[in-house]
Amino acid sequence: MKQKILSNEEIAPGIFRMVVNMWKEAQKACPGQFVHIRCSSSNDPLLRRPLSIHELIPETVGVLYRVVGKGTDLLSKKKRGDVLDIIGPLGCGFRTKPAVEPVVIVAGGMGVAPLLFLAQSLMNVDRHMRAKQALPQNRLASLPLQRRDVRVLIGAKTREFILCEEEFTKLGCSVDIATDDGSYGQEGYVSSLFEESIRKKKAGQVFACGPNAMLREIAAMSARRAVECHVSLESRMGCGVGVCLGCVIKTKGKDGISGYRRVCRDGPVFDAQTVLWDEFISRL
Amino acid sequence: MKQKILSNEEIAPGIFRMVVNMWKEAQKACPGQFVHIRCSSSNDPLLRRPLSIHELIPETVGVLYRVVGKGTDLLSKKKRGDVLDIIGPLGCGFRTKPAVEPVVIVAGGMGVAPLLFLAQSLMNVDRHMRAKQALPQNRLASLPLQRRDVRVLIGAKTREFILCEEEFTKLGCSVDIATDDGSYGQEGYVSSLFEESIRKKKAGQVFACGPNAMLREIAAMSARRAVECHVSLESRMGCGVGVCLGCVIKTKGKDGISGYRRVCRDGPVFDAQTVLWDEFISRL
Amino acid sequence: MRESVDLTTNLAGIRMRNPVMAASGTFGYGEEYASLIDVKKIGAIVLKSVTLKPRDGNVPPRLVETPAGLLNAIGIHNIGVEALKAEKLPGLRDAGTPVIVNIWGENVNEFVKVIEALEDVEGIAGIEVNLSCPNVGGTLFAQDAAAAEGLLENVRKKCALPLIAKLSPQVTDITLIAKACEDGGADAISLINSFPAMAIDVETKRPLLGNVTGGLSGPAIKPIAVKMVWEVSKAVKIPVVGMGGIMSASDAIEFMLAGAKAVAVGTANFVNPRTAEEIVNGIGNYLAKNGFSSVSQIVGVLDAR
Amino acid sequence: MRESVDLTTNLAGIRMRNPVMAASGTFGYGEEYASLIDVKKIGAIVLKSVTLKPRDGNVPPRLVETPAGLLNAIGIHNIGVEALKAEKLPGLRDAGTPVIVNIWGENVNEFVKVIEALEDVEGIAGIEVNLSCPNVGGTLFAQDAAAAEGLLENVRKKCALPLIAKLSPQVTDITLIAKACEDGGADAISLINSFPAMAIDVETKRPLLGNVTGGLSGPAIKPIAVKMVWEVSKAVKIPVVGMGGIMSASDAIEFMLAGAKAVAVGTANFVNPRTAEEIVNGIGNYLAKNGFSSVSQIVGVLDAR
Ligand SMILES: Cc1cc2nc3c(=O)[nH]c(=O)nc-3n(C[C@H](O)[C@H](O)[C@H](O)COP(=O)(O)OP(=O)(O)OC[C@H]3O[C@@H](n4cnc5c(N)ncnc54)[C@H](O)[C@@H]3O)c2cc1C
Ligand SMILES: Cc1cc2nc3c(=O)[nH]c(=O)nc-3n(C[C@H](O)[C@H](O)[C@H](O)COP(=O)(O)OP(=O)(O)OC[C@H]3O[C@@H](n4cnc5c(N)ncnc54)[C@H](O)[C@@H]3O)c2cc1C
Ligand SMILES: Cc1cc2nc3c(=O)[nH]c(=O)nc-3n(C[C@H](O)[C@H](O)[C@H](O)COP(=O)(O)O)c2cc1C
Ligand SMILES: Cc1cc2nc3c(=O)[nH]c(=O)nc-3n(C[C@H](O)[C@H](O)[C@H](O)COP(=O)(O)O)c2cc1C
Ligand code: FES
Ligand code: FES
Repeated sequence: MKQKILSNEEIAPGIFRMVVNMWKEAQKACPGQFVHIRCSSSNDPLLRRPLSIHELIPETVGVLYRVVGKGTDLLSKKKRGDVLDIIGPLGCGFRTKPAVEPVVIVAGGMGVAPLLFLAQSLMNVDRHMRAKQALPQNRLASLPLQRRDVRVLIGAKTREFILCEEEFTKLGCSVDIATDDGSYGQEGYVSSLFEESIRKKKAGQVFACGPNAMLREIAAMSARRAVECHVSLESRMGCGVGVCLGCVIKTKGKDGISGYRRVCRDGPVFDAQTVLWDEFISRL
Repeated sequence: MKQKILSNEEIAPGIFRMVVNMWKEAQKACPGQFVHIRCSSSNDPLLRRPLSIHELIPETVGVLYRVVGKGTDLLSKKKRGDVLDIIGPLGCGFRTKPAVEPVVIVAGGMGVAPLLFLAQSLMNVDRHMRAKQALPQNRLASLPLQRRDVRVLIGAKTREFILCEEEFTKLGCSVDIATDDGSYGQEGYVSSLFEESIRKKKAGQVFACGPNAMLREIAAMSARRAVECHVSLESRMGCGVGVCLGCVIKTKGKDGISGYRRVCRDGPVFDAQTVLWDEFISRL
Repeated sequence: MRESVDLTTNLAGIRMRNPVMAASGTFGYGEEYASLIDVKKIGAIVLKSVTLKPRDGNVPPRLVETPAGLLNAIGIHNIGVEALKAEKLPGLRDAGTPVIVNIWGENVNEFVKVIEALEDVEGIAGIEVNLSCPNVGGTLFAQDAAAAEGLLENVRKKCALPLIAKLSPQVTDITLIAKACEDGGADAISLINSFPAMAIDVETKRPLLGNVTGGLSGPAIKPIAVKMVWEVSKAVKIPVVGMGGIMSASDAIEFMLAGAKAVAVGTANFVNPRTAEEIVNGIGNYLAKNGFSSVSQIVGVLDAR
Repeated sequence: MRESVDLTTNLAGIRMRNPVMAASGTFGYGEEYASLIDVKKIGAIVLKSVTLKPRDGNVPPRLVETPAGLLNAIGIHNIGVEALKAEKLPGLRDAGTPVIVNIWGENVNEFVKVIEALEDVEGIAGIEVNLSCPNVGGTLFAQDAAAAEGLLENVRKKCALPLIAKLSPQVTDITLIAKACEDGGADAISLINSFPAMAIDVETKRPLLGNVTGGLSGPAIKPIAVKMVWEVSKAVKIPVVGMGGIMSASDAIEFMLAGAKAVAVGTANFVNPRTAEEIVNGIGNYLAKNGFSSVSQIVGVLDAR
């Protein structure tokens, strides 16, 4: 579980992209899964930190993170060649359906992190199947892109925090941008972009990640149009593997019965209509 | 108290020499004093670590340390340009007398750390006086060396752990070496070198630093010949400034009354004859 | 040399390959960790506290990290004893390591009903009675010697399996509680459970836990736990299982020198799922290096003159 | 904006510039830190526990570092009350900050004699009664409500100064002890003292402290201390001084939200002698940022629904 860091660069103020050499465990990863990283060998900080898988390029895993506290601060100081203790991939990712179109991806701020991997995967639909069969690992990246209607909506505070636009475009996704201050793309929230988008054309599936308030809006809009929507949620984690029951959120099942589910193991991706948003947001 | 690291190099296996930019507080430092270094900004390790001042070169302080646990391990990973939180100089140093000769300096293993600064200072006797008066700070190093009879005896396990031989020689000290395995200099302990040395010529003052067992021997040999002997001792420290009473060792006064004295403030240098060696060593 | 060291431990009749257990609530039902580690290498698994009926547990957030510690308020979220019997215990029979069921109830009656429900169930090596959960209502048996003794007596009557009483550190004198449990019929004492504690978000001015208070575990509490194990192991004749902040073999050995016949690893599982396995190896190396042939030789040999 | 914030705190008659005190045993007599910091910026200094006769303290080693904690067994090493009066208190009159004398005795009689010796001595703003040193023999008053109340009553009779009772966390229910002290006549409660604990050197198989056991302080115990302050401040009417692991303004504010009218900084002084000063500034900034005009406005406002 010791993995070597290949690069760790600040790509926007306080935001880092780190690539680690990690393949044996990671090659079967699904978009929406996360890795659980030990940021220090001391007892403070004690726990691992969960970060979504941002990119899966043969032999390596990329993560995208913002420095918010001591764990991520320690991470940001790691250098190429340093070794990290990483567990994963963990959790259940986005449940994509091959034939449904268009796919709308909504990213708010750091929410872009798991969604690039999702887009990569959508555009190489059967990438994993093929990988398991014939193709040598190091040729996975060169798989041809699919032509799918994938629309990516990215929102952030200001222009400098709009991340991965180019990467999505290169994959063949259409990309629309909103910034709170209008410094780039449309002025306002990404949820307005989403509203417009589904008004114009009903989405097949929606995948979203970002601030909770945004996710709740996207969930509500999707519900109004009866579009399937999956969101990736965050919660404070202990074990990351499902044993401590520390990361739970309250959800309701299709049968209407509510109960706690584990973000680390039953999630982090949930069907947006099963999340009890009021309860979830008030408790954070 | 934030000081910038100028260099931090491994000079022997597991042994590092670190130089920090630190002058305002350090320029009045005396040999035998130490600095108290915070090795991590996290709560683990929590306490500062004491390291003797090894060299005082204008504008900078050098320390020499061995990696033994998590504090020194963290230190060893610091790089040029990193900033350290350092308090000091602290404690009472070696009480040198201007006219007494020869001065015998006995260093066992890492014990060499405070003793190089001592030799530098002995060879520039009135360095500090002059510094306070007229000389600009950046010319202190160029002060002429004194001609004094300073004999340095260095002992270590093997050749690679004999440190600073050249530095002492350059200062004009005579240097004799002993290694446990005979890989360099005389085979055996440095205390044998000392025994020979004082047999040949009674020392004026003796200054020693090293393992406790060695110090106790040097102290006993000095006592037998009624030579004044000062030793630099170690003990686990809390505050480093004399308030917590955590670092005490039992000593006896000239009046025969024994009591606890603080290694951090009353020491770390003690008159060897005041140390209750049995008690000191048994409690470590 | 390493081969000749005997790690087997008989804890009040529970025969373990080695003295390193997984602590209740930190190892689930073993299955989640099965992909990450070899469960067979661990001395025993203590399951998450089980209650008569399924329990939902406390309102989130349930965890806060603190300096060298973890504050939790799970609130005995569990599937209930019937589901445990139906869904978990059968699979655990092949775990290859003894399984200890940890039970909790709001009152004596509930404890007794849980133990009755477990009667004659196969694949249980022992019962741990949780007298000390800091995160739920009900009597805190571990804070009252008479209540503790009474509870143990009642459970004892219904239980032929080795019975371990798990204590709370939040007491004036833990030896009194331990002795009461011994008198009540416990075959072993395990300590410590997490320490009642809390943390506050200064920006929202609200507690960081949904349940307001929780239990502190992890390295932060280790020195407190070691002292209690030392005191209790001198006060009772039954064996002691030590836990609280064990992260390494050296930590585990501290507890054993202090008098623990076995140790349990809790929070450390989250930090490094291999901790227990690594500790087993580390203890073996320590024994070999120091010339011991059996792990029992270091139990309680602390030289505290 | 920052200027308009009122930090002054009246702690049971002790008028302080701000609510941040230096904890007993961690700040000496103020003189050692005088060269490193500006003592005037601190709300008050609590001196090292003083006893009737000088005390040598415990056999070294007296300190061990633990994860995010410090274990100490100083053993009330002090110069005795007469030397305190002759050598220290006169100089402290010019310290520019209130000086609180912390007293300890092996029994009620000794406590009373110390307080008598301090009668009419100038330059003392208040008395802290240490009911809770984990490192010495004698009665642990803080573990017995009746003993605590009796001690406070006896000291109260001889003492016209504000009287602070300092409690131990090693009790089943700290609110009972706090109430007993209030009934005994204490004007304030301070908590927590360090937590009884120990650490073992696995190589030598001996305790790492000369005294075998010691008291745990530092960030490790903060969540325990916050909870106790919260409980005690709800249980008594007199003000509470909170301490235990305070390293930063945010830590101090946690204690105040939980109900502490003032806070004390202990172990953190060793880590960073400027801690108390920095906390004073940090509290000021927090109040200004959050629109409070006076520090008293945040005391006990934790929203713990
Ligand atoms: C499944 C999952 C995937 C995530 N993916 C990403 C990602 O790709 N990029 C990214 O920048 N961030 C991501 N996060 C959030 C990230 O884990 C936190 O920002 C990080 O743990 C903060 O740690 P810290 O030590 O820097 O902050 P601190 O504030 O010091 O952390 C204190 C404690 O709070 C917890 N914590 C704080 N914020 C969060 C949070 N938002 N979610 C969960 N725990 C938190 C920490 O684990 C720690 O226990 C993800 C969270 C989850 C649950
Ligand atoms: C006045 C003084 C001057 C010193 N000068 C030097 C020097 O110039 N070069 C050098 O290599 N070492 C020196 N030492 C020893 C050095 O302080 C320790 O090696 C260091 O603190 C170990 O820290 P650690 O975290 O790496 O080890 P750990 O073993 O993790 O430390 C654990 C705890 O023990 C304490 N500790 C461990 N060993 C010692 C020790 N020998 N003395 C005091 N406390 C100890 C630490 O402070 C810490 O609290 C000096 C000690 C003192 C008291
Ligand atoms: C998340 C979590 C859940 C726990 N749940 C239980 C439980 O259900 N029953 C129990 O007896 N102890 C429970 N404990 C306590 C542990 O078994 C253990 O006694 C305590 O955490 C101290 O050990 P540690 O410091 O190694 O974690 C739990 C601890 C944690 C951290
Ligand atoms: C080295 C040391 C010495 C102490 N001496 C005393 C003392 O003499 N009297 C006392 O009442 N408390 C004493 N204490 C306890 C502190 O005042 C404080 O209550 C405790 O350390 C918790 O606070 P902290 O975590 O901020 O250190 C001492 C603490 C330490 C670390
Ligand atoms: S983090 Fe432990 S169950 Fe999810
Ligand atoms: S280290 Fe505190 S008195 Fe010496």
